[in-house]
Amino acid sequence: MAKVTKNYQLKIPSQTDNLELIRNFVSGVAKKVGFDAEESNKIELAVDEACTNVIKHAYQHDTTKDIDVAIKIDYQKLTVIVTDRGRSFEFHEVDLPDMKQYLAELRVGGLGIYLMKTLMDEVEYHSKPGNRNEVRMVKYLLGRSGKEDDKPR
Amino acid sequence: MAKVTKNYQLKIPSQTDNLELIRNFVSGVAKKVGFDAEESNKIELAVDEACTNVIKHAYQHDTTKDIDVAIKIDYQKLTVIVTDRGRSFEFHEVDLPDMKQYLAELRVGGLGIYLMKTLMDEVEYHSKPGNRNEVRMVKYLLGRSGKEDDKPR
Amino acid sequence: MNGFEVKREDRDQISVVAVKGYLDAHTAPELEQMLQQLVDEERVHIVVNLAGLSYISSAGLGVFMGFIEDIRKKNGDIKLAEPNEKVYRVFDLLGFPVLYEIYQKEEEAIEKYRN
Amino acid sequence: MNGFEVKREDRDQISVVAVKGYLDAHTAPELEQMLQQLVDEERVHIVVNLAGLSYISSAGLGVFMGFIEDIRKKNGDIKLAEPNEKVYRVFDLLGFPVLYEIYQKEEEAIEKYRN
Ligand SMILES: Nc1ncnc2c1ncn2[C@@H]1O[C@H](COP(=O)(O)OP(=O)(O)O)[C@@H](O)[C@H]1O
Ligand SMILES: Nc1ncnc2c1ncn2[C@@H]1O[C@H](COP(=O)(O)OP(=O)(O)O)[C@@H](O)[C@H]1O
Repeated sequence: MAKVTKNYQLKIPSQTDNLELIRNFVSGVAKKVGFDAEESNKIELAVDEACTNVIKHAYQHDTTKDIDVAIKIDYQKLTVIVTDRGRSFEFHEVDLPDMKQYLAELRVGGLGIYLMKTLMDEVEYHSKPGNRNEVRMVKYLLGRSGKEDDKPR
Repeated sequence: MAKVTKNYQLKIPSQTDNLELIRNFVSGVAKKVGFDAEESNKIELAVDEACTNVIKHAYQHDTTKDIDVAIKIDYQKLTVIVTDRGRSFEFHEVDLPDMKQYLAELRVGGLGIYLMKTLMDEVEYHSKPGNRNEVRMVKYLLGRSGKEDDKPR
Repeated sequence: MNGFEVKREDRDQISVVAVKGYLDAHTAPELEQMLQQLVDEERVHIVVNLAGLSYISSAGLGVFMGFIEDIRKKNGDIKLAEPNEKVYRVFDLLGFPVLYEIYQKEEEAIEKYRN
Repeated sequence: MNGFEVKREDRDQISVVAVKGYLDAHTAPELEQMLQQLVDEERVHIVVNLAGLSYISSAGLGVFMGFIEDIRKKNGDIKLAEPNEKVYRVFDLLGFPVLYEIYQKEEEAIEKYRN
Protein backbone atom coordinates (compact mmCIF):
# COMPACT_ATOMS: atom_id res chain seq x y z
CA MET A 1 0.00 0.00 0.00
CA ALA A 2 1.16 3.54 -0.75
CA LYS A 3 3.13 5.27 2.00
CA VAL A 4 2.92 8.79 0.60
CA THR A 5 0.47 10.50 -1.72
CA LYS A 6 0.69 9.14 -5.24
CA ASN A 7 -1.00 10.62 -8.27
CA TYR A 8 -2.12 8.87 -11.41
CA GLN A 9 -3.61 10.79 -14.30
CA LEU A 10 -5.25 9.88 -17.56
CA LYS A 11 -6.34 12.38 -20.22
CA ILE A 12 -8.39 10.91 -23.01
CA PRO A 13 -10.75 11.99 -25.82
CA SER A 14 -14.43 12.10 -24.85
CA GLN A 15 -15.64 9.04 -26.75
CA THR A 16 -17.63 6.08 -25.51
CA ASP A 17 -15.11 3.74 -27.13
CA ASN A 18 -12.54 5.06 -24.65
CA LEU A 19 -14.54 3.96 -21.61
CA GLU A 20 -12.78 0.62 -21.64
CA LEU A 21 -9.35 2.29 -21.45
CA ILE A 22 -10.59 4.38 -18.55
CA ARG A 23 -11.94 1.32 -16.73
CA ASN A 24 -8.70 -0.60 -17.21
CA PHE A 25 -6.71 2.35 -15.88
CA VAL A 26 -8.92 2.78 -12.83
CA SER A 27 -9.22 -0.87 -11.88
CA GLY A 28 -5.50 -1.33 -12.51
CA VAL A 29 -4.60 1.42 -10.05
CA ALA A 30 -7.22 0.28 -7.52
CA LYS A 31 -5.93 -3.31 -7.47
CA LYS A 32 -2.32 -2.15 -7.37
CA VAL A 33 -2.88 -0.14 -4.20
CA GLY A 34 -4.65 -2.96 -2.40
CA PHE A 35 -8.37 -2.98 -3.17
CA ASP A 36 -9.75 -6.47 -3.70
CA ALA A 37 -11.55 -7.43 -6.91
CA GLU A 38 -15.00 -6.60 -5.57
CA GLU A 39 -14.02 -3.11 -4.39
CA SER A 40 -12.03 -2.44 -7.57
CA ASN A 41 -15.09 -3.39 -9.61
CA LYS A 42 -17.15 -0.83 -7.70
CA ILE A 43 -14.66 1.96 -8.30
CA GLU A 44 -14.40 0.97 -11.97
CA LEU A 45 -18.18 1.12 -12.43
CA ALA A 46 -18.55 4.43 -10.56
CA VAL A 47 -15.90 6.05 -12.77
CA ASP A 48 -17.48 4.61 -15.91
CA GLU A 49 -20.79 6.20 -14.88
CA ALA A 50 -19.13 9.56 -14.21
CA CYS A 51 -17.31 9.51 -17.55
CA THR A 52 -20.36 8.31 -19.47
CA ASN A 53 -22.20 11.33 -18.06
CA VAL A 54 -19.42 13.66 -19.17
CA ILE A 55 -19.49 12.21 -22.69
CA LYS A 56 -23.29 12.33 -22.94
CA HIS A 57 -24.31 15.38 -20.92
CA ALA A 58 -21.33 17.68 -20.34
CA TYR A 59 -19.89 17.35 -23.87
CA GLN A 60 -23.00 16.06 -25.63
CA HIS A 61 -20.96 13.64 -27.73
CA ASP A 62 -18.48 16.25 -28.96
CA THR A 63 -15.53 13.89 -29.37
CA THR A 64 -12.98 16.69 -29.83
CA LYS A 65 -13.14 17.31 -26.06
CA ASP A 66 -11.04 15.62 -23.40
CA ILE A 67 -11.83 13.92 -20.12
CA ASP A 68 -9.34 13.99 -17.26
CA VAL A 69 -9.35 11.16 -14.78
CA ALA A 70 -7.03 11.71 -11.82
CA ILE A 71 -6.51 9.23 -9.01
CA LYS A 72 -4.90 10.24 -5.76
CA ILE A 73 -3.79 7.60 -3.29
CA ASP A 74 -2.94 8.49 0.26
CA TYR A 75 -2.69 6.56 3.49
CA GLN A 76 -6.21 5.35 3.81
CA LYS A 77 -8.09 6.32 0.71
CA LEU A 78 -8.40 6.50 -3.04
CA THR A 79 -9.82 9.70 -4.56
CA VAL A 80 -10.87 9.82 -8.21
CA ILE A 81 -11.48 13.18 -9.83
CA VAL A 82 -13.18 13.26 -13.23
CA THR A 83 -12.84 16.69 -14.82
CA ASP A 84 -14.58 18.12 -17.86
CA ARG A 85 -14.74 21.56 -19.48
CA GLY A 86 -18.26 21.25 -20.79
CA ARG A 87 -21.77 22.01 -19.54
CA SER A 88 -22.25 22.07 -15.83
CA PHE A 89 -25.41 21.00 -14.00
CA GLU A 90 -27.07 21.24 -10.61
CA PHE A 91 -25.85 18.06 -9.02
CA HIS A 92 -27.91 18.51 -5.85
CA GLU A 93 -31.12 19.07 -7.76
CA VAL A 94 -30.98 15.72 -9.53
CA ASP A 95 -33.70 13.44 -8.16
CA LEU A 96 -32.26 10.12 -7.11
CA PRO A 97 -34.54 7.19 -7.88
CA ASP A 98 -36.27 5.16 -5.21
CA MET A 99 -35.41 1.78 -6.67
CA LYS A 100 -38.60 0.02 -5.59
CA GLN A 101 -40.69 2.61 -7.36
CA TYR A 102 -38.25 2.79 -10.29
CA LEU A 103 -38.57 -0.93 -10.94
CA ALA A 104 -42.33 -0.99 -10.37
CA GLU A 105 -42.81 1.80 -12.89
CA LEU A 106 -40.40 0.24 -15.39
CA ARG A 107 -38.46 3.46 -15.71
CA VAL A 108 -35.47 3.86 -18.02
CA GLY A 109 -32.17 5.71 -17.39
CA GLY A 110 -31.31 7.98 -14.54
CA LEU A 111 -29.27 5.37 -12.63
CA GLY A 112 -25.77 6.82 -13.10
CA ILE A 113 -25.51 9.18 -10.16
CA TYR A 114 -27.43 6.79 -7.92
CA LEU A 115 -24.90 4.07 -8.75
CA MET A 116 -21.95 6.37 -8.12
CA LYS A 117 -23.32 7.22 -4.68
CA THR A 118 -24.10 3.61 -3.93
CA LEU A 119 -20.70 2.33 -4.99
CA MET A 120 -18.42 4.97 -3.46
CA ASP A 121 -17.99 6.26 0.08
CA GLU A 122 -18.19 9.94 -0.92
CA VAL A 123 -19.34 11.67 -4.12
CA GLU A 124 -19.17 15.43 -4.74
CA TYR A 125 -19.64 17.61 -7.80
CA HIS A 126 -18.09 21.05 -8.21
CA SER A 127 -18.29 23.61 -10.95
CA LYS A 128 -15.00 25.51 -10.83
CA PRO A 129 -13.86 28.84 -12.24
CA GLY A 130 -12.70 28.59 -15.84
CA ASN A 131 -15.51 26.32 -16.93
CA ARG A 132 -14.11 23.25 -15.21
CA ASN A 133 -16.46 20.75 -13.63
CA GLU A 134 -15.31 17.92 -11.48
CA VAL A 135 -16.81 14.83 -9.93
CA ARG A 136 -14.78 13.83 -6.89
CA MET A 137 -15.32 10.35 -5.47
CA VAL A 138 -13.65 8.70 -2.50
CA LYS A 139 -13.26 5.06 -1.50
CA TYR A 140 -11.56 4.13 1.78
CA LEU A 141 -8.96 1.42 1.74
CA LEU A 142 -9.38 0.06 5.24
CA GLY A 143 -12.89 -1.03 6.08
CA ARG A 144 -15.73 1.28 5.30
CA SER A 145 -14.97 4.23 7.57
CA GLY A 146 -18.03 3.85 9.75
CA LYS A 147 -20.50 3.34 6.94
CA GLU A 148 -22.92 0.56 7.76
CA ASP A 149 -24.26 -0.16 4.32
CA ASP A 150 -23.95 0.65 0.64
CA LYS A 151 -26.93 2.97 0.33
CA PRO A 152 -26.40 6.52 -0.87
CA ARG A 153 -26.70 9.17 1.81
CA MET B 1 -9.13 4.47 -37.45
CA ALA B 2 -8.78 8.00 -36.16
CA LYS B 3 -9.79 10.73 -38.61
CA VAL B 4 -8.28 13.66 -36.72
CA THR B 5 -5.43 13.95 -34.25
CA LYS B 6 -6.29 12.34 -30.94
CA ASN B 7 -4.23 12.63 -27.78
CA TYR B 8 -3.99 10.17 -24.92
CA GLN B 9 -1.93 10.96 -21.86
CA LEU B 10 -0.88 9.04 -18.79
CA LYS B 11 1.06 10.54 -15.87
CA ILE B 12 2.26 8.04 -13.35
CA PRO B 13 4.78 7.70 -10.48
CA SER B 14 8.22 6.46 -11.52
CA GLN B 15 8.06 2.96 -10.07
CA THR B 16 8.72 -0.36 -11.73
CA ASP B 17 5.44 -1.68 -10.35
CA ASN B 18 3.68 0.85 -12.57
CA LEU B 19 5.16 -0.55 -15.77
CA GLU B 20 2.19 -2.89 -16.13
CA LEU B 21 -0.28 0.01 -16.03
CA ILE B 22 1.78 1.80 -18.66
CA ARG B 23 1.85 -1.28 -20.88
CA ASN B 24 -1.92 -1.80 -20.57
CA PHE B 25 -2.52 1.83 -21.46
CA VAL B 26 -0.23 1.76 -24.48
CA SER B 27 -1.41 -1.56 -25.90
CA GLY B 28 -5.02 -0.57 -25.23
CA VAL B 29 -4.67 2.59 -27.30
CA ALA B 30 -2.66 0.84 -30.02
CA LYS B 31 -5.26 -1.91 -30.49
CA LYS B 32 -8.10 0.59 -30.36
CA VAL B 33 -6.70 2.60 -33.25
CA GLY B 34 -6.16 -0.42 -35.45
CA PHE B 35 -2.78 -2.03 -34.78
CA ASP B 36 -2.92 -5.81 -34.74
CA ALA B 37 -1.75 -7.80 -31.73
CA GLU B 38 1.79 -8.27 -33.05
CA GLU B 39 2.30 -4.56 -33.74
CA SER B 40 0.68 -3.55 -30.44
CA ASN B 41 3.04 -5.90 -28.63
CA LYS B 42 5.99 -4.17 -30.25
CA ILE B 43 4.82 -0.70 -29.23
CA GLU B 44 4.09 -1.97 -25.71
CA LEU B 45 7.60 -3.40 -25.34
CA ALA B 46 9.31 -0.31 -26.78
CA VAL B 47 7.46 1.94 -24.32
CA ASP B 48 8.25 -0.40 -21.42
CA GLU B 49 11.95 -0.16 -22.32
CA ALA B 50 11.79 3.64 -22.53
CA CYS B 51 10.01 3.91 -19.16
CA THR B 52 12.28 1.35 -17.49
CA ASN B 53 15.22 3.53 -18.56
CA VAL B 54 13.56 6.62 -17.09
CA ILE B 55 12.96 4.83 -13.78
CA LYS B 56 16.50 3.39 -13.62
CA HIS B 57 18.68 5.99 -15.26
CA ALA B 58 16.90 9.35 -15.47
CA TYR B 59 15.34 9.18 -11.98
CA GLN B 60 17.65 6.54 -10.46
CA HIS B 61 14.75 4.89 -8.66
CA ASP B 62 13.47 8.09 -7.03
CA THR B 63 9.82 7.08 -6.85
CA THR B 64 8.60 10.57 -5.96
CA LYS B 65 9.10 11.56 -9.63
CA ASP B 66 6.56 11.19 -12.42
CA ILE B 67 6.70 9.77 -15.92
CA ASP B 68 4.53 11.20 -18.68
CA VAL B 69 3.46 8.94 -21.49
CA ALA B 70 1.64 10.74 -24.30
CA ILE B 71 0.24 9.05 -27.37
CA LYS B 72 -0.72 11.02 -30.44
CA ILE B 73 -2.74 9.40 -33.18
CA ASP B 74 -3.03 11.01 -36.57
CA TYR B 75 -3.93 9.79 -40.00
CA GLN B 76 -1.21 7.30 -40.56
CA LYS B 77 0.80 7.04 -37.41
CA LEU B 78 1.06 6.60 -33.69
CA THR B 79 3.59 8.74 -31.82
CA VAL B 80 4.51 7.96 -28.21
CA ILE B 81 6.37 10.56 -26.20
CA VAL B 82 7.86 9.52 -22.87
CA THR B 83 8.88 12.56 -20.85
CA ASP B 84 10.97 12.77 -17.69
CA ARG B 85 12.46 15.60 -15.64
CA GLY B 86 15.52 13.74 -14.47
CA ARG B 87 19.07 13.18 -15.71
CA SER B 88 19.63 13.51 -19.41
CA PHE B 89 22.13 11.52 -21.44
CA GLU B 90 23.85 11.51 -24.80
CA PHE B 91 21.50 9.31 -26.76
CA HIS B 92 23.66 9.30 -29.89
CA GLU B 93 26.76 8.26 -28.00
CA VAL B 94 25.25 5.06 -26.68
CA ASP B 95 26.86 2.09 -28.42
CA LEU B 96 24.23 -0.21 -29.84
CA PRO B 97 25.13 -3.87 -29.52
CA ASP B 98 25.99 -6.08 -32.46
CA MET B 99 23.80 -8.99 -31.41
CA LYS B 100 26.07 -11.72 -32.78
CA GLN B 101 28.97 -10.41 -30.75
CA TYR B 102 26.71 -9.67 -27.78
CA LEU B 103 25.50 -13.25 -27.60
CA ALA B 104 28.94 -14.74 -28.28
CA GLU B 105 30.44 -12.70 -25.43
CA LEU B 106 27.51 -13.48 -23.09
CA ARG B 107 27.03 -9.81 -22.31
CA VAL B 108 24.38 -8.56 -19.90
CA GLY B 109 22.11 -5.48 -20.19
CA GLY B 110 22.30 -2.69 -22.74
CA LEU B 111 19.45 -4.01 -24.91
CA GLY B 112 16.80 -1.36 -24.17
CA ILE B 113 17.61 1.26 -26.75
CA TYR B 114 18.47 -1.40 -29.31
CA LEU B 115 15.04 -2.94 -28.79
CA MET B 116 13.25 0.40 -29.03
CA LYS B 117 14.96 1.07 -32.38
CA THR B 118 14.25 -2.43 -33.61
CA LEU B 119 10.59 -2.36 -32.63
CA MET B 120 9.59 1.15 -33.73
CA ASP B 121 9.83 2.94 -37.07
CA GLU B 122 11.45 6.06 -35.61
CA VAL B 123 13.12 6.77 -32.26
CA GLU B 124 14.45 10.15 -31.16
CA TYR B 125 15.66 11.55 -27.87
CA HIS B 126 15.63 15.25 -26.98
CA SER B 127 16.75 17.15 -23.92
CA LYS B 128 14.51 20.20 -23.71
CA PRO B 129 14.75 23.50 -21.85
CA GLY B 130 13.49 23.28 -18.27
CA ASN B 131 15.13 19.94 -17.57
CA ARG B 132 12.67 17.94 -19.65
CA ASN B 133 13.86 14.94 -21.59
CA GLU B 134 11.73 13.10 -24.06
CA VAL B 135 11.91 9.91 -26.02
CA ARG B 136 9.73 10.19 -29.11
CA MET B 137 8.86 7.02 -30.98
CA VAL B 138 6.75 6.55 -34.08
CA LYS B 139 4.98 3.55 -35.53
CA TYR B 140 3.14 3.80 -38.85
CA LEU B 141 -0.31 2.35 -39.09
CA LEU B 142 -0.33 1.40 -42.74
CA GLY B 143 2.51 -0.84 -43.81
CA ARG B 144 6.02 0.02 -42.85
CA SER B 145 6.52 3.30 -44.73
CA GLY B 146 9.30 2.07 -46.98
CA LYS B 147 11.29 0.23 -44.34
CA GLU B 148 12.46 -3.14 -45.60
CA ASP B 149 13.29 -4.79 -42.32
CA ASP B 150 13.20 -4.46 -38.57
CA LYS B 151 16.84 -3.57 -38.00
CA PRO B 152 17.71 -0.31 -36.25
CA ARG B 153 19.19 2.32 -38.49
CA MET C 1 -9.97 -4.91 -25.70
CA ASN C 2 -12.37 -7.80 -25.82
CA GLY C 3 -15.12 -5.68 -27.39
CA PHE C 4 -18.68 -6.83 -27.53
CA GLU C 5 -20.56 -9.48 -29.44
CA VAL C 6 -24.20 -10.38 -29.59
CA LYS C 7 -25.54 -13.53 -31.23
CA ARG C 8 -29.06 -14.78 -31.67
CA GLU C 9 -30.38 -18.31 -31.88
CA ASP C 10 -34.06 -19.12 -32.36
CA ARG C 11 -35.46 -22.23 -30.70
CA ASP C 12 -39.14 -22.75 -31.48
CA GLN C 13 -40.88 -19.65 -30.20
CA ILE C 14 -37.97 -18.74 -27.94
CA SER C 15 -35.02 -16.55 -28.97
CA VAL C 16 -31.76 -16.91 -27.10
CA VAL C 17 -29.51 -13.86 -27.29
CA ALA C 18 -25.93 -14.54 -26.20
CA VAL C 19 -23.82 -11.52 -25.29
CA LYS C 20 -20.05 -11.45 -24.90
CA GLY C 21 -17.53 -8.84 -23.74
CA TYR C 22 -18.55 -5.61 -22.06
CA LEU C 23 -21.89 -3.87 -22.17
CA ASP C 24 -21.38 -0.14 -21.64
CA ALA C 25 -22.48 3.13 -23.24
CA HIS C 26 -20.42 2.23 -26.30
CA THR C 27 -21.80 -1.25 -26.93
CA ALA C 28 -25.35 -0.96 -25.55
CA PRO C 29 -26.74 0.18 -28.95
CA GLU C 30 -25.77 -3.19 -30.45
CA LEU C 31 -27.88 -5.09 -27.95
CA GLU C 32 -30.65 -2.54 -28.40
CA GLN C 33 -30.72 -3.20 -32.13
CA MET C 34 -30.90 -6.92 -31.56
CA LEU C 35 -33.83 -6.63 -29.15
CA GLN C 36 -35.58 -4.17 -31.47
CA GLN C 37 -35.20 -6.66 -34.29
CA LEU C 38 -36.80 -9.40 -32.18
CA VAL C 39 -39.69 -7.15 -31.18
CA ASP C 40 -40.19 -6.20 -34.82
CA GLU C 41 -40.44 -9.87 -35.67
CA GLU C 42 -42.90 -10.38 -32.78
CA ARG C 43 -40.45 -12.77 -31.17
CA VAL C 44 -40.96 -11.73 -27.57
CA HIS C 45 -39.94 -14.86 -25.64
CA ILE C 46 -36.38 -13.87 -25.03
CA VAL C 47 -33.58 -15.39 -23.00
CA VAL C 48 -30.43 -13.31 -22.72
CA ASN C 49 -27.44 -15.51 -21.96
CA LEU C 50 -24.92 -13.38 -20.06
CA ALA C 51 -22.27 -16.08 -19.64
CA GLY C 52 -19.72 -14.28 -21.82
CA LEU C 53 -20.39 -10.86 -20.33
CA SER C 54 -17.47 -9.48 -18.33
CA TYR C 55 -18.91 -6.09 -17.45
CA ILE C 56 -22.13 -4.12 -17.38
CA SER C 57 -22.81 -0.45 -16.62
CA SER C 58 -26.10 1.41 -16.27
CA ALA C 59 -26.12 1.94 -20.04
CA GLY C 60 -26.37 -1.83 -20.40
CA LEU C 61 -29.08 -2.12 -17.75
CA GLY C 62 -30.97 0.60 -19.60
CA VAL C 63 -31.33 -1.64 -22.64
CA PHE C 64 -33.30 -4.19 -20.65
CA MET C 65 -35.45 -1.48 -19.03
CA GLY C 66 -36.08 0.05 -22.44
CA PHE C 67 -37.78 -3.07 -23.79
CA ILE C 68 -39.35 -4.84 -20.85
CA GLU C 69 -42.60 -2.86 -20.77
CA ASP C 70 -43.32 -3.29 -24.46
CA ILE C 71 -42.36 -6.96 -24.44
CA ARG C 72 -44.49 -7.79 -21.41
CA LYS C 73 -47.46 -6.00 -22.94
CA LYS C 74 -47.08 -8.42 -25.82
CA ASN C 75 -47.14 -11.30 -23.32
CA GLY C 76 -43.45 -11.88 -23.76
CA ASP C 77 -40.56 -11.61 -21.35
CA ILE C 78 -36.84 -11.06 -21.07
CA LYS C 79 -35.33 -13.73 -18.86
CA LEU C 80 -31.67 -13.55 -17.95
CA ALA C 81 -29.29 -16.49 -17.63
CA GLU C 82 -25.78 -17.34 -16.49
CA PRO C 83 -24.44 -13.97 -15.33
CA ASN C 84 -20.99 -14.18 -13.75
CA GLU C 85 -20.58 -12.96 -10.20
CA LYS C 86 -19.34 -9.49 -11.16
CA VAL C 87 -22.26 -8.85 -13.49
CA TYR C 88 -24.83 -10.39 -11.13
CA ARG C 89 -23.66 -8.06 -8.37
CA VAL C 90 -24.60 -5.02 -10.44
CA PHE C 91 -28.08 -6.37 -11.16
CA ASP C 92 -28.45 -7.25 -7.51
CA LEU C 93 -27.24 -3.89 -6.23
CA LEU C 94 -30.12 -2.18 -8.02
CA GLY C 95 -32.78 -4.73 -7.16
CA PHE C 96 -33.18 -6.01 -10.72
CA PRO C 97 -33.85 -9.60 -9.61
CA VAL C 98 -37.29 -8.36 -8.46
CA LEU C 99 -38.14 -7.46 -12.02
CA TYR C 100 -36.21 -9.98 -14.10
CA GLU C 101 -36.00 -13.72 -13.63
CA ILE C 102 -32.32 -14.62 -13.51
CA TYR C 103 -31.30 -18.27 -13.97
CA GLN C 104 -28.04 -20.04 -13.42
CA LYS C 105 -28.50 -22.08 -16.59
CA GLU C 106 -29.88 -21.05 -19.97
CA GLU C 107 -31.86 -24.29 -20.11
CA GLU C 108 -33.77 -23.39 -16.95
CA ALA C 109 -34.86 -20.10 -18.49
CA ILE C 110 -35.97 -21.88 -21.66
CA GLU C 111 -37.86 -24.48 -19.64
CA LYS C 112 -39.76 -21.71 -17.85
CA TYR C 113 -41.22 -20.57 -21.15
CA ARG C 114 -42.19 -24.12 -22.08
CA ASN C 115 -44.05 -24.86 -18.84
CA MET D 1 -2.75 -7.27 -12.72
CA ASN D 2 -1.68 -10.89 -13.06
CA GLY D 3 1.64 -10.26 -11.28
CA PHE D 4 4.46 -12.73 -11.38
CA GLU D 5 5.06 -16.14 -9.87
CA VAL D 6 8.04 -18.42 -9.94
CA LYS D 7 7.95 -22.02 -8.75
CA ARG D 8 10.64 -24.62 -8.56
CA GLU D 9 10.45 -28.38 -8.83
CA ASP D 10 13.49 -30.64 -8.54
CA ARG D 11 13.56 -33.81 -10.61
CA ASP D 12 16.71 -35.88 -9.99
CA GLN D 13 19.58 -33.59 -10.91
CA ILE D 14 17.33 -31.31 -12.97
CA SER D 15 15.46 -28.28 -11.60
CA VAL D 16 12.39 -27.06 -13.42
CA VAL D 17 11.56 -23.41 -12.80
CA ALA D 18 8.04 -22.46 -13.88
CA VAL D 19 7.34 -18.76 -14.35
CA LYS D 20 3.94 -17.14 -14.62
CA GLY D 21 2.69 -13.61 -15.37
CA TYR D 22 4.97 -10.89 -16.66
CA LEU D 23 8.73 -10.66 -16.41
CA ASP D 24 9.76 -7.01 -16.45
CA ALA D 25 12.04 -4.68 -14.48
CA HIS D 26 9.71 -5.07 -11.51
CA THR D 27 9.56 -8.85 -11.37
CA ALA D 28 12.97 -9.82 -12.80
CA PRO D 29 14.60 -9.78 -9.31
CA GLU D 30 12.32 -12.65 -8.23
CA LEU D 31 13.56 -14.90 -11.01
CA GLU D 32 17.10 -13.73 -10.32
CA GLN D 33 16.80 -14.84 -6.71
CA MET D 34 15.49 -18.22 -7.73
CA LEU D 35 18.34 -18.82 -10.16
CA GLN D 36 20.89 -17.57 -7.61
CA GLN D 37 19.46 -20.04 -5.10
CA LEU D 38 19.88 -22.90 -7.59
CA VAL D 39 23.46 -21.89 -8.37
CA ASP D 40 24.23 -21.67 -4.65
CA GLU D 41 22.94 -25.24 -4.28
CA GLU D 42 25.06 -26.30 -7.27
CA ARG D 43 21.91 -27.30 -9.10
CA VAL D 44 22.90 -26.10 -12.56
CA HIS D 45 20.78 -28.31 -14.83
CA ILE D 46 17.93 -25.91 -15.21
CA VAL D 47 14.79 -25.89 -17.35
CA VAL D 48 12.74 -22.70 -17.28
CA ASN D 49 9.14 -23.41 -18.25
CA LEU D 50 7.75 -20.23 -19.80
CA ALA D 51 4.23 -21.55 -20.49
CA GLY D 52 2.57 -19.18 -18.03
CA LEU D 53 4.59 -16.16 -19.10
CA SER D 54 2.52 -13.49 -20.83
CA TYR D 55 5.23 -10.88 -21.31
CA ILE D 56 8.99 -10.38 -21.20
CA SER D 57 11.09 -7.22 -21.50
CA SER D 58 14.86 -6.79 -21.70
CA ALA D 59 14.99 -6.80 -17.91
CA GLY D 60 13.70 -10.38 -18.03
CA LEU D 61 16.13 -11.39 -20.77
CA GLY D 62 18.89 -9.90 -18.63
CA VAL D 63 18.25 -12.47 -15.91
CA PHE D 64 19.10 -15.33 -18.27
CA MET D 65 22.17 -13.52 -19.58
CA GLY D 66 23.27 -12.81 -16.03
CA PHE D 67 23.55 -16.49 -15.12
CA ILE D 68 24.35 -18.37 -18.30
CA GLU D 69 28.14 -17.86 -18.22
CA ASP D 70 28.52 -19.00 -14.63
CA ILE D 71 26.16 -21.94 -15.09
CA ARG D 72 27.87 -23.17 -18.26
CA LYS D 73 31.28 -22.93 -16.60
CA LYS D 74 29.89 -25.33 -14.02
CA ASN D 75 28.85 -27.67 -16.87
CA GLY D 76 25.23 -26.77 -16.42
CA ASP D 77 22.74 -25.05 -18.71
CA ILE D 78 19.55 -23.03 -18.80
CA LYS D 79 17.15 -24.58 -21.30
CA LEU D 80 13.91 -22.82 -22.08
CA ALA D 81 10.57 -24.50 -22.71
CA GLU D 82 7.04 -23.72 -23.85
CA PRO D 83 7.19 -19.96 -24.55
CA ASN D 84 4.00 -18.59 -26.06
CA GLU D 85 4.23 -16.87 -29.43
CA LYS D 86 4.44 -13.35 -27.99
CA VAL D 87 7.32 -14.23 -25.67
CA TYR D 88 9.11 -16.35 -28.27
CA ARG D 89 9.06 -13.43 -30.69
CA VAL D 90 11.07 -11.30 -28.26
CA PHE D 91 13.70 -14.02 -27.81
CA ASP D 92 13.80 -14.51 -31.55
CA LEU D 93 14.07 -10.81 -32.36
CA LEU D 94 17.34 -10.63 -30.43
CA GLY D 95 18.78 -13.91 -31.68
CA PHE D 96 18.53 -15.67 -28.32
CA PRO D 97 17.73 -19.06 -29.90
CA VAL D 98 21.40 -19.18 -30.97
CA LEU D 99 22.47 -19.15 -27.34
CA TYR D 100 19.61 -20.92 -25.56
CA GLU D 101 17.94 -24.17 -26.48
CA ILE D 102 14.21 -23.51 -26.63
CA TYR D 103 11.81 -26.45 -26.60
CA GLN D 104 8.13 -26.69 -27.29
CA LYS D 105 7.64 -29.11 -24.41
CA GLU D 106 9.20 -29.16 -20.97
CA GLU D 107 9.71 -32.92 -21.28
CA GLU D 108 11.92 -32.46 -24.35
CA ALA D 109 14.19 -30.10 -22.44
CA ILE D 110 14.41 -32.56 -19.54
CA GLU D 111 15.16 -35.44 -21.93
CA LYS D 112 18.05 -33.45 -23.41
CA TYR D 113 19.77 -33.40 -20.02
CA ARG D 114 19.21 -37.13 -19.55
CA ASN D 115 20.71 -38.18 -22.89
N1 LIG E 1 -21.48 15.38 -16.03
C1 LIG E 1 -22.70 15.90 -16.24
N2 LIG E 1 -22.83 17.06 -16.88
C2 LIG E 1 -24.05 17.58 -17.10
N3 LIG E 1 -25.20 17.02 -16.69
C3 LIG E 1 -25.14 15.85 -16.05
C4 LIG E 1 -23.90 15.24 -15.79
N4 LIG E 1 -24.14 14.11 -15.11
C5 LIG E 1 -25.46 14.02 -14.96
N5 LIG E 1 -26.09 15.06 -15.51
C6 LIG E 1 -27.55 15.31 -15.48
O1 LIG E 1 -28.09 14.52 -14.41
C7 LIG E 1 -29.06 13.60 -14.91
C8 LIG E 1 -29.00 12.29 -14.15
O2 LIG E 1 -27.80 11.62 -14.46
P1 LIG E 1 -27.68 10.05 -14.29
O3 LIG E 1 -28.16 9.70 -12.93
O4 LIG E 1 -26.29 9.65 -14.59
O5 LIG E 1 -28.66 9.40 -15.33
P2 LIG E 1 -28.72 9.50 -16.93
O6 LIG E 1 -27.39 9.91 -17.41
O7 LIG E 1 -29.09 8.12 -17.35
O8 LIG E 1 -29.79 10.49 -17.24
C9 LIG E 1 -28.76 13.49 -16.39
O9 LIG E 1 -29.89 13.15 -17.14
C10 LIG E 1 -28.24 14.87 -16.73
O10 LIG E 1 -29.31 15.75 -16.96
N1 LIG F 1 16.22 7.75 -20.02
C1 LIG F 1 17.54 7.70 -19.78
N2 LIG F 1 18.11 8.63 -19.00
C2 LIG F 1 19.41 8.60 -18.75
N3 LIG F 1 20.24 7.67 -19.26
C3 LIG F 1 19.75 6.72 -20.04
C4 LIG F 1 18.37 6.69 -20.35
N4 LIG F 1 18.15 5.64 -21.16
C5 LIG F 1 19.34 5.06 -21.36
N5 LIG F 1 20.30 5.69 -20.71
C6 LIG F 1 21.76 5.34 -20.75
O1 LIG F 1 21.98 4.55 -21.92
C7 LIG F 1 22.49 3.26 -21.56
C8 LIG F 1 21.92 2.18 -22.49
O2 LIG F 1 20.54 2.01 -22.22
P1 LIG F 1 19.82 0.64 -22.61
O3 LIG F 1 20.17 0.31 -24.02
O4 LIG F 1 18.38 0.79 -22.34
O5 LIG F 1 20.45 -0.47 -21.69
P2 LIG F 1 20.49 -0.60 -20.09
O6 LIG F 1 19.43 0.26 -19.54
O7 LIG F 1 20.29 -2.05 -19.87
O8 LIG F 1 21.88 -0.15 -19.70
C9 LIG F 1 22.12 3.08 -20.10
O9 LIG F 1 23.01 2.23 -19.43
C10 LIG F 1 22.19 4.50 -19.58
O10 LIG F 1 23.51 4.86 -19.26
